[in-house]
Amino acid sequence: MGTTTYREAVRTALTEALVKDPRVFLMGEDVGKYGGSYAVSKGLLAEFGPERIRDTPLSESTFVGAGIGAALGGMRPIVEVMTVNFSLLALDQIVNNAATIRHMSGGQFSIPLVIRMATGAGRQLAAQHAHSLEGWYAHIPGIRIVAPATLEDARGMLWTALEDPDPVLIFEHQTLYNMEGPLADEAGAVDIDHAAIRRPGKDLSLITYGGTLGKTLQAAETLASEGIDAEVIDLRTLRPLDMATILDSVKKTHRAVIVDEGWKSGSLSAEIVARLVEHAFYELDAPLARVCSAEVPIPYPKHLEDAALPQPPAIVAAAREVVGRRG
Amino acid sequence: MGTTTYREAVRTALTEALVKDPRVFLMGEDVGKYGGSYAVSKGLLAEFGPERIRDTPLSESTFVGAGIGAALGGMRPIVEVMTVNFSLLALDQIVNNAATIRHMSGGQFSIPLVIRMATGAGRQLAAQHAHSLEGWYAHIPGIRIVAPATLEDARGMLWTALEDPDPVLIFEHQTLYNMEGPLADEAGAVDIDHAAIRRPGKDLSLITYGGTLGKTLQAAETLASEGIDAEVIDLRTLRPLDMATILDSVKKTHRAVIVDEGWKSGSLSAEIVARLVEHAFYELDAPLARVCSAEVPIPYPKHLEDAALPQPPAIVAAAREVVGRRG
Amino acid sequence: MTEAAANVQPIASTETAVPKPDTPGRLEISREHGLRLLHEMLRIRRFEEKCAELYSAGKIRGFLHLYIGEEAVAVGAMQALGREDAVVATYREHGHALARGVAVDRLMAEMYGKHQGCSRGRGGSMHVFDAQARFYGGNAIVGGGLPIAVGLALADKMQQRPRVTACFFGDGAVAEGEFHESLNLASLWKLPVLFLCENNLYAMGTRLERAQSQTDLAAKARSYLMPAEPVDGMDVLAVEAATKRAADAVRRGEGPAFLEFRTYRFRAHSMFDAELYRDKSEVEIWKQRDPITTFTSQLKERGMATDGILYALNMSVADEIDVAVQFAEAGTWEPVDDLLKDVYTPAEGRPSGSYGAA
Amino acid sequence: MTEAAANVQPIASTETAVPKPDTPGRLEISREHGLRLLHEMLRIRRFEEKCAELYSAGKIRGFLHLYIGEEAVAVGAMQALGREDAVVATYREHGHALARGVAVDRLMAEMYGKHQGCSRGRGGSMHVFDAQARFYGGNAIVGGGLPIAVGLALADKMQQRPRVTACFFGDGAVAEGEFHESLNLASLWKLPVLFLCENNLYAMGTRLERAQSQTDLAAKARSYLMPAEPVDGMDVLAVEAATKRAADAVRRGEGPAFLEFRTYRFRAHSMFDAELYRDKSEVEIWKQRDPITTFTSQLKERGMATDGILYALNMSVADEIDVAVQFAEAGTWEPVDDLLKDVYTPAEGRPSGSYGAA
Ligand SMILES: Cc1ncc(C[n+]2csc(CCOP(=O)(O)OP(=O)(O)O)c2C)c(N)n1
Ligand SMILES: Cc1ncc(C[n+]2csc(CCOP(=O)(O)OP(=O)(O)O)c2C)c(N)n1
Ligand SMILES: [Mg+2]
Ligand SMILES: [Mg+2]
Repeated sequence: MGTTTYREAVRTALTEALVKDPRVFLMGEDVGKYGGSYAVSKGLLAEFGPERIRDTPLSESTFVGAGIGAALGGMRPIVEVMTVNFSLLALDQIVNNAATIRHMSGGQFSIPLVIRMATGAGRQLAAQHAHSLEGWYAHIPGIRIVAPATLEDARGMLWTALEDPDPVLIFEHQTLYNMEGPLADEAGAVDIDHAAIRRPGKDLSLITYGGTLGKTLQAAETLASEGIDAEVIDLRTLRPLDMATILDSVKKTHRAVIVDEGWKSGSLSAEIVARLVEHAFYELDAPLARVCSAEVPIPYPKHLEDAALPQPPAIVAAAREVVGRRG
Repeated sequence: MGTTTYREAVRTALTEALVKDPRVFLMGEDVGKYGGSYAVSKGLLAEFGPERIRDTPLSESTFVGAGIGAALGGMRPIVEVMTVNFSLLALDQIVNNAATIRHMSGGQFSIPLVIRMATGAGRQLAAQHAHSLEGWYAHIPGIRIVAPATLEDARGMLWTALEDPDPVLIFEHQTLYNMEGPLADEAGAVDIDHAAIRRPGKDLSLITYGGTLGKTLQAAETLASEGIDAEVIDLRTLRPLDMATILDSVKKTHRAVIVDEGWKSGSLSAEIVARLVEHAFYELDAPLARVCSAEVPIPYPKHLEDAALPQPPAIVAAAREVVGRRG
Repeated sequence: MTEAAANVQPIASTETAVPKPDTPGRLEISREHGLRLLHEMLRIRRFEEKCAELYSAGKIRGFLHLYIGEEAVAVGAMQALGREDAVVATYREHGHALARGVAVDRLMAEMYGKHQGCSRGRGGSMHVFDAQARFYGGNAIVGGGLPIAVGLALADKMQQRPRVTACFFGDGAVAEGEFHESLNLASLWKLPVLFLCENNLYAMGTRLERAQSQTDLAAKARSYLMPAEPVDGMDVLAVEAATKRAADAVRRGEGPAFLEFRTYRFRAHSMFDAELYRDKSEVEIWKQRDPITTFTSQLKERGMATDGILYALNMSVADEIDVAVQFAEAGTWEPVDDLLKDVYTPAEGRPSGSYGAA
Repeated sequence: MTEAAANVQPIASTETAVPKPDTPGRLEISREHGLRLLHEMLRIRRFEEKCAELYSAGKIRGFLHLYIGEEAVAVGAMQALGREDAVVATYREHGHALARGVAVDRLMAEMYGKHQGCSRGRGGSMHVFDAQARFYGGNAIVGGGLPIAVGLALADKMQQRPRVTACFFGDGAVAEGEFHESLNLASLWKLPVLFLCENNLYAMGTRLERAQSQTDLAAKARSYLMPAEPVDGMDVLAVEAATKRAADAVRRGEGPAFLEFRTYRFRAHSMFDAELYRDKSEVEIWKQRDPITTFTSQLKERGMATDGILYALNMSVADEIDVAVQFAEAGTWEPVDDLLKDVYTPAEGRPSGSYGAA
């Protein structure tokens, strides 16, 4: 059991994929010579050469579309869109082609494409570099959305995504790359069908994913010190949602708070609330609550960015409220 | 009180705006010589000339961005993106600039831009021409989203949108253009801050907007014949939501069904459910229900398209379920 | 079926239309090849005329974009492709599909939205797909097919397959950002893409000069350091010759090439178009250059076609279309229960279990 | 403050740098003008050197992109603009902001994220806005500013204002679709835009020839039938002269123009860049052409600057930056309660009631 970082875990996964499957290649802006804007792919160009580690011109729509074409042509492309913010330029290709061609062609063509991107705020990069749109992407049928929040998942989700015959978007929260911890040497591919209980508990369910998992676990510890035993669910896959795990938890706890870095209105948290209402209404002992980002383009200064994002105290407060404690 | 169509109502609104305000101009693909892909702007080129009725090249990102720039430069542009499907190509400009510049500049610049687009399915145009993404757009802070569902609103929302100093996106459901009915000769600008009760009722609230208003009213009539008195709310503005009207209704009826042509997961209907749970949980006598589009790229054949979209029977069935009747 | 018709292969043969140096534009062809080209153009014409009828009859719905007038482009260009090559087209793709060898009956069934259609009826007119013909749509987003073609070509290049991807698009698409990005990427990486621009002078109602500051589209393509030339798109032999030359270069690994086919659509943009933007007289002038009538005359002049042969050809085409309509009529609707099918690849195609299932 | 420094106007004067026909590249300038240019470049250099320090000290956070080495471009180009003109820039825009007349203290406060910053602290380094200077950002999406510049120019043209919009962007942006769409639209509609490309040879770590099939960017721009020329971006006088020529033509209504400034960034792309993609020696070679040192020598050669004047100039710049830092340090944080402010325009700016309120 060595120690590694999230960044290294992703890099190991990339390396493994490139070694194991000759159809795999990595393509995106500055993945090669620069070493990746988050240094994730550092060293891969030297190891695998420019045919398989492809620096692209700045042209998000086209290199994502080219990923779709290459997948149709028998390759297993991993397209890195530097950050979710720039993926808006490629949205037509993702929604109108990647997500659609299989159905529209009557099932003739699958698109085994993996798109990776960094997401989220927390580094004072301001409004145009701080979107958390993975929950928004989860609205689109035909694609799968995953959000590795742990070292195991950073290491393991890529290969499973590559095995998936349909497009998978992997959202890596940019504050996680430096996260360090132990990872089994034999760690490898992981299931991407199920949510995970990261902390078992009985008093309420805290449902989250990606960049807010750490904050939620922190909040759970605070709650524990107050005698509130929170169960923490890491969704892992945002589309399709593993409702069975969520429902099992809520049927046990009868209370839930959803924590989501997306802007509150229309975020994934809303969908989870709606499904709980649809499928577990009579199990609920209290209104469901959401802790999300403030509905504002994320500002640059730290105090305002912090205020805009979900933070442990707000999670704790929402949890207290839901379990009927007033602090 | 003459008779008019939704198409003519929009055209009258455009004409009025062009006459009243010299800063107003219309720009988009085929708005001029072709007369608009839905014939909305037919005749306007002859009346107002090519300076104010501007055919653009196929370049959604740039002509939407140019609308932002022109608004910054003191004009009142109306940008027509032919359909929401193509607006994905302009999403970066909408999300990263139109919605963001005011906040990001510390309030120095407002962007009085109106973007109109056709939305929705129902004409057998298949997967790439049948998106209903207005609810998805409503996730973005910094823009306002409106969806005229009546002749009055088709006629009246444009001017109010033009008066708004911030970007307003108007979604016109493509099945409505031929809708015919009476419209007061003196009809003019309408409020865009409030939802409207299109049918008062006491047994449950049917909450909808845009292209599904007609279907919902139809369902309400069926329900009435069964002794279920449904209140029908037309949201009109999808962002910001007029929660006061929604809550008032639900506090009266204690039951609600939300009808939304968006794909169910992550649709606007989820947000409404979430807000009702947050603000009216103890008022609810039954689970809230949603009638949305099936999570599938919309297929071409009529029977499959019909099956994919919300239809009156499904609305009726959901309503019956919510009020505890089994048909 | 006449002898001539029986010989027609939807997928191109390898005969080349060689330009005769002393009479430029006048290409040597065999009688068989000439009749094949005519036949293919006729099939497209009659197929679409039938579609227009069926649209009025309410059998075909949604958007229907006819290719009538432009048949020489698809037919001429396809002659340069082999079975292994790939095609990416637009929403105006019936001609490309037929010329590429998509079965006419399955295409017609697709127009109806029947389960027997080449896209299982899900796509309709704008979304023709056919894995066997390596026909990758049918894309209704203008410009949306170009990046996909680039990617298909990238896959071929990385797998060292000597294939070509032919990407058809209109003059309107040239204005989209993806045109720029795709031509640059293909040229930069020397990918085997044939960019085939069908310049019919209009994007819906917008004439080229009201959409492009530079209306010489080949010049535009050359700014990516890509070989590019304009071609008479009303002359099937000119199209064939130019495409073969370009495809050969692409196949030799010289990187992508661009051809601008100057053509014209005789019909409205779609069935909803009032054609306010052009004079009937302009249409009439172009109709004088109808690729089918002019090529028919050429074949006659050259002594390659007689009225009898032409009659037989027309009859066989009419028969074929009738049979296709019968096939479509007899087709069935996909069960509503299958609505959600194929949004994702079914379980048997999904991750195999080389990872531990939870 | 020295006399020379006191005379410097952030917004350009109307003096022209006339090219001397017999010594091409050698432009006549007044002493005052020469010192002004030097002063402006020095301000930018020192401002950014200070920013780098402050970044290490944790006073500035987020992304910080330094313009060091490229100062001649912003300073030279701004000389062609008047107060009424507009500027659109990128995330590497401190130089443009200063040369355009954005107050140095408010700019520094913005770097800190203080409420007194020119964007109220909300934007930081990448999002400098200043309504008074008609400075429209500070855009962190590569290529995202071009359509906005086109729109600003459209507004001017429609309102018959003889203004110019100057749009700065990098060589990397040339690959984006919006470059293509924006140049086409501006050229097609003859809009008064100056497209000013700062070709510093790299987009992050991607060298021009690995991003563009055609590396002659002016040739690329010409494919839109837009006048375009490459300019030595390390020579402030060449930049000024070329921009004035181009701006004059634009102002005369001849439509947009494109200039490619060949320049180089001496520092890393941002504070997170390990510079794996270029040799130190390459950087050293370009540093020999440092626009400030070369121009300083020129001024000396021409007898326009003495060591004394230069010393005074440097001192005044240092003072100015110190004062700006003090201003930023003394600045306050926007109250957290105002977080949601200015997402929408406040009520007094909203629809007036010419429609009936419900
Ligand atoms: C991105 C996008 N914008 C707009 C449309 C609507 N539209 C469909 S066809 C068309 C014109 C395309 O013209 P061109 O590329 O010349 O092809 P042609 O129809 O002439 O074959 C337009 C504007 C679309 N389908 N996609
Ligand atoms: C659309 C988009 N894609 C990617 C990025 C990440 N990025 C920031 S700067 C940059 C390089 C831009 O290079 P260039 O245009 O040459 O400007 P320079 O930094 O050299 O001034 C990249 C790739 C971005 N900001 N926006
Ligand atoms: Mg065309
Ligand atoms: Mg650069």
